[in-house]
Amino acid sequence: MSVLEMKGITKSFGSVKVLESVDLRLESGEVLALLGENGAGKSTLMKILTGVYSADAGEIRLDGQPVSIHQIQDSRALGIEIMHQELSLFQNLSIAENFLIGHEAAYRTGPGLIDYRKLHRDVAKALLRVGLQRPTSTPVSALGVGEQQLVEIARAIQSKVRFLIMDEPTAALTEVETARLFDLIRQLRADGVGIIYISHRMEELYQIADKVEILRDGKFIGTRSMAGADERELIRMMVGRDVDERYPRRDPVPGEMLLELKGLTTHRVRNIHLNVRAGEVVGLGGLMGSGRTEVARAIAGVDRIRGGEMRFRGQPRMFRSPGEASAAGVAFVTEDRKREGLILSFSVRENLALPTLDQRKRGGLVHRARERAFANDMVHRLRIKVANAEQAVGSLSGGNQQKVVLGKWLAHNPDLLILDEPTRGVDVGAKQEIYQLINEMKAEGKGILMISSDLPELLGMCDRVYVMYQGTTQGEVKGESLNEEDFMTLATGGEL
Amino acid sequence: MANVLRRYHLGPLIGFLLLFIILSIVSPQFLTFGNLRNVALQMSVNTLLAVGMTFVILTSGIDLSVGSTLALSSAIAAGLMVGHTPIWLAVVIALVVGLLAGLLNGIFIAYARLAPFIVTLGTMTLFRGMTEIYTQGTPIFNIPTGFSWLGTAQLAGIPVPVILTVLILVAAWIILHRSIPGRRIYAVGGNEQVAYLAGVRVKKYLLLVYMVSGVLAAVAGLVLTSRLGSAEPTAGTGYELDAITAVVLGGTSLFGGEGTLVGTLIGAAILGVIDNGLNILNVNSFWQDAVRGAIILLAILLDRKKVTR
Amino acid sequence: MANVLRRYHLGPLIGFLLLFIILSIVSPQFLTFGNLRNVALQMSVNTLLAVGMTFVILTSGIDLSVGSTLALSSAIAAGLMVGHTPIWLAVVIALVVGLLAGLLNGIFIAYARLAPFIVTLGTMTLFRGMTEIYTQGTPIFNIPTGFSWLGTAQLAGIPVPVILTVLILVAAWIILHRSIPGRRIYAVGGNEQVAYLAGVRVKKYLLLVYMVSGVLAAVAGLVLTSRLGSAEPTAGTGYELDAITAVVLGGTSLFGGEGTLVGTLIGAAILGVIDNGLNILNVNSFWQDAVRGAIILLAILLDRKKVTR
Amino acid sequence: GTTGSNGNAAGNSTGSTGSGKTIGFAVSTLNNPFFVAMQEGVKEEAQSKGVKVVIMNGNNDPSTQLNQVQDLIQQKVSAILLNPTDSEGLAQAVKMANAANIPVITLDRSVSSGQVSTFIASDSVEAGKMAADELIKALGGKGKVVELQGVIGASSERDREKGFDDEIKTAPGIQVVARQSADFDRSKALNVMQNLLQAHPDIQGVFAQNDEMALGALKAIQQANKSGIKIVGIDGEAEAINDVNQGLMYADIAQQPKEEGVLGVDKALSIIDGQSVPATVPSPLQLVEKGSSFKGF
Ligand SMILES: Nc1ncnc2c1ncn2[C@@H]1O[C@H](COP(=O)(O)OP(=O)(O)OP(=O)(O)O)[C@@H](O)[C@H]1O
Ligand SMILES: Nc1ncnc2c1ncn2[C@@H]1O[C@H](COP(=O)(O)OP(=O)(O)OP(=O)(O)O)[C@@H](O)[C@H]1O
Ligand SMILES: [Mg+2]
Ligand SMILES: [Mg+2]
Repeated sequence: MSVLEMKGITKSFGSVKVLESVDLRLESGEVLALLGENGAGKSTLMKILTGVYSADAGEIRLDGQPVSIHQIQDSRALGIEIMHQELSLFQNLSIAENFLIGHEAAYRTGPGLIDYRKLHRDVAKALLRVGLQRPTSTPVSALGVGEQQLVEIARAIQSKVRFLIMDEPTAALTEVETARLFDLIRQLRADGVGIIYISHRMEELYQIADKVEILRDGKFIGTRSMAGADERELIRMMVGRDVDERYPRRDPVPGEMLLELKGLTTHRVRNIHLNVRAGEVVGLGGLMGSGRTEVARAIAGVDRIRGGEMRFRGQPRMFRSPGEASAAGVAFVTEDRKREGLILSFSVRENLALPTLDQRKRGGLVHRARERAFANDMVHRLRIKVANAEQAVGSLSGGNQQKVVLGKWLAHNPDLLILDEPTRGVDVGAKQEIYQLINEMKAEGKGILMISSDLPELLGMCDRVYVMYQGTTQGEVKGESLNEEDFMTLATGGEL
Repeated sequence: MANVLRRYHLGPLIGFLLLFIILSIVSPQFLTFGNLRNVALQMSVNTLLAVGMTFVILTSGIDLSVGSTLALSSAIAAGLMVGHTPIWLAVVIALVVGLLAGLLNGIFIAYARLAPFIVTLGTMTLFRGMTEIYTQGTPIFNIPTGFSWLGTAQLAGIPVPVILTVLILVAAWIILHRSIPGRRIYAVGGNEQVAYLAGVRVKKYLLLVYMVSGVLAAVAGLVLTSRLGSAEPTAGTGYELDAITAVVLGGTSLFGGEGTLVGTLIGAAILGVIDNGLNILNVNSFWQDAVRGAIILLAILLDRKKVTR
Repeated sequence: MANVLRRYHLGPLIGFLLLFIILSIVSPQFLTFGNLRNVALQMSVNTLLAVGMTFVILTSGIDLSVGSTLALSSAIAAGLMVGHTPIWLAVVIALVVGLLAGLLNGIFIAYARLAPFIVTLGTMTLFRGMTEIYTQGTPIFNIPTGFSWLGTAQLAGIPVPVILTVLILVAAWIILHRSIPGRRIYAVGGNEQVAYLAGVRVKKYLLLVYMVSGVLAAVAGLVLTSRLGSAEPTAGTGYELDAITAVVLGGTSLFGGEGTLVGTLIGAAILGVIDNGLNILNVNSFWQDAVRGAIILLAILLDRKKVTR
Repeated sequence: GTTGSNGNAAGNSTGSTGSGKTIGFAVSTLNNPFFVAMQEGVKEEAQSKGVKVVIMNGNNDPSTQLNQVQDLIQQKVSAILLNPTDSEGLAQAVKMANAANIPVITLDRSVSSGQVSTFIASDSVEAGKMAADELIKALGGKGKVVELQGVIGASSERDREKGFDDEIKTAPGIQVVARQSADFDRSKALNVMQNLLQAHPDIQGVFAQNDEMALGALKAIQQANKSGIKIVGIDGEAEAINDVNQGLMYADIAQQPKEEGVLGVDKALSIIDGQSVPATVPSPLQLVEKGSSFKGF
């Protein structure tokens, strides 16, 4: 039975104070949820706990004794493991080698050589625990985002860990994997591991957390026992105001047929049937790896269509590049913001302006004043938490980065908006704002195709949902059957 | 803070100013109009190459073939002029040769998706070989005197190559820092995948930057040929390294997406001033390389900032 | 499929085999034991440099200073031997010089966080200058004959430099592909930030790869000096480009994290065979560069795959 | 150190008036012992005559050298000793010096236009011719030879090749079986020669366009355990002279670079003093064969 405590932690980046005298207390065998808006300082606090950053002030105690954690090796020596919010896998290495780096001691043989046999055996076991069926020598670059998330989970729990920090582990996971993860967490808790769990999905906290600690603007707001905590109160503590109605779905006013896929086939998906009308929000769901992203990529001209038919506004059309799709009025908000959504060396303004440069030109030149005004407006509209629009996008918190990705496509004012995991890592307040935006677009008569692994969100926001199973559309849930049971039946290969 | 430093190129600028001040103090000849005009003139060829190189490096590419492109295009121009082709036509043909050289690089890199380093290393050797074949290893001289205007005339006391370089710098600056294609070039360099998904025609821009680099190499070749009054088969050997050095000294990242033309100009100026200074101070030849290397290391230490790479 | 191609280096290998077969057909002298032994011997210096360069490039770095390090360390060794220092001691001192040269690069790159390209460009010039000062621009000859064993002797018909190169290749292969430090080098090259978060001491490994490169440059210098029987102040000029070419031809990405030593060996072999073939076919000197450039371009076209860069 | 004192020296003398005149020496490269020796001659003679000399190394690049001559003109030196990197490219530099009324003396190689006060050199075409004569003599007018070329396009490469090729044709029994470039570089010559020995195991003679390559070729021949192959080089490097005397090389066509440097300073002082000098001052080539007492540089 041990207690890990952080006391009076303060941290600034340059002149920006990110944490101000924050406390935290974690006991063995409990799950502590850390709740806060995007940019509240959750990840920063965890990085301080694990020695990635050093605090400007404050101390860390283990069982009452001050400990010094100044580098990653220090926290690891104390048995503290972390799964970072941003995927931290080596794309150039295999799954097994990703397990090796950072845990070499266990696989050392002879003078610094690697015991590959033991490594692959252990890794195979760990993958089994999280339910990932992939050979251990698979290069990570060949894995989908969700699968990578599973690899990270498996990696974090493999070693003898006393305290485990999970920074948004479920952001890219669907129900099935999330349920399996929660089983794992319960098992670890029973084994006496203390767990800090960060997530923006409120309902998860009720399922898994014992206690919750709330941060706002880098300040400690309070802790509550999860049992019996009032969701409205938690949200108010977190955002400082009331946030109503979780899923503010509006009734659709379906208009013109925008998009029709008839038997669409690419190298990863086959025989896709779906359609989207103006003025409705259509969902695309399914388990991880069922091919949802691939369908979106095919529509948006990223992947080549190999068979079947696609009609856009009634005309047969296939886009040969994202540029062509965007010119025709299709916007594609990608799921992996680091790899596909943001140029990290660009400022927030430059990222926001990228797909719509042609809308603000003077001659061939960028109309700078209009671009600035546009960027400020977008920052304001999406409540992106930045000092100003010139800030480098790489220094934003995860959720705020996601808003920038969304913002750059909203500006495009498309007829058809494809959203792949648009609220991944976004806090409740901001989610509401995104939902409002979706509804506004819907009211303006746009068609929206939304992919989400957050099932309540998908069912709550969409007028109807296509469900995918193993690379094809298995069926559609709408009206009466727009519920979890029917969805899961289709998603696992059953028929309605 | 780091941002301010970067925005105003304080790192490279401090290095340059320090060098400048030291030279002004230790050598009475350094800070004279005539000498500074010389430095500017001598910098012009490298600056022209470095401007093109900046475009390329911003896309995370590299162009090792500029020295050979320079030699090939100017040899052809000189050969034509000696063969009584009108000067203007020979100049245009040289520019077209530069453009085609860049196009070849660009096709390999943008469409065949091959690594810029190795592609341009191959074309560097290929173009050099073509120059050797064309010239049969002999310099081409007796170029019509009319052509010497470009390299040797002055307007209002300023050498024509310097004026030309400044004009090209300004045009390139507007394109890179103020125009839409410029922004897209930065985007391609920042993250090709993201740029592509945002509708940027990545291949087109990759092609473009190598063509810019090729044309500017031809311009540099014409200036050099006009200054020398002859075209040498070995002209431009090793110039690619000087151009890259100027770009990187100016703070542009070899990994693309970050850097400015002002930085490149400062980088080229540092190199120009080092060479001029070593000469007018009459530093022992055996010591020059060591001193030059040490100054480059000092200059980048002054510009110490988070990984440029 | 692409994976298989990459795993077994089919791209570069096909290029190499094609060259090999063509040369065997067009030249009766090519496919003789004596000639192949020559090719292996002549490849050894570049292969040694390319092995070190592979370590560096895997971390997404580059080492332009190897040619100068080679010259400096061998000039010092030769100078000492001529001054009656025991051969073994001179050899050890040369290796230490190489190590220190690498250490200097490594400190600038790992600790001062400066861009490898520009750092090693600076030290390339610096070390060359130091060599010029040390030798006063004149070759050092009359090296004790005992030292010639390293470069000219044969064991069982195989030249000692070839045996040495093979031994070093095997050792380097074990380190890179089978050992923990090797995997960490790949990790650093794949993503420095992630490596850091995983607890890899990034700086230590950056330092390490430049030291490996420096020491191997010294080994290459000793081999060259022993073969020539003299140390030249200009030795190794331009060798960095050959070494980088071998590495990149072998499929290693200049962006780090991807590549293998077997690829590097194939790359070095392609270069070695090109030079040998051009000589024994007595290709006209004016045409050699053009042919060499074209072959490099063809070789990479054969290895066409998704952006190596 | 050396750098500092040089800096001060240059800083103290403005213009070229007073007792100590300043002359400029623009040397094509110092990467080659030949030009290092020429520099030695210039330095030593200048010191003994009490003049200051500013030395600039053109690194074999015409435009670098053009820049350096401009810098010398800028410094208003009293005379310029120019060892041009290239005959055509540096004509422009000479014209600029002419315009600034600074006399130019060319060393070892001249320029194709512009006014040169005097040209001090040994003739590269002649050197090639002499090398050919030596090989013809060595082989008795019959046999296979190879030619190792310098940097393709360099003027010394062209001139030496021209002299050699024209002369070797006079011996119909001699066949030049290969011409390959080794860039004037010793280690390249070693490799190239090894390759050529594979292709032509029966060659009897080697003409190397400079001594560095001759020495590299010698190593290749020794390491192939061949004997009796006659090597002729050009330059007069001490190491090569030594090898000639030991019978390892057949002959060397020696130039006298140090002498050229000395002559250059002397003629420059004459011109500054208003004396007239001949348009060309020969620096004789020296044929070095076994047993000669000639000392190289
Ligand atoms: N390296 C950095 N440099 C500058 N500012 C930073 C840096 N890292 C984080 N910040 C800033 O610190 C604040 C807190 O960021 P942090 O990542 O801790 O938020 P978070 O609570 O984890 O948010 P999210 O829920 O979006 O992940 C943000 O305003 C962010 O912009
Ligand atoms: N580069 C790749 N190489 C091999 N397989 C891949 C690659 N990218 C994706 N896949 C596989 O293609 C299938 C569908 O892709 P993807 O995982 O993106 O679908 P998804 O339904 O959008 O799931 P996710 O929740 O991961 O976004 C998955 O099995 C995935 O592992
Ligand atoms: Mg976070
Ligand atoms: Mg997906």
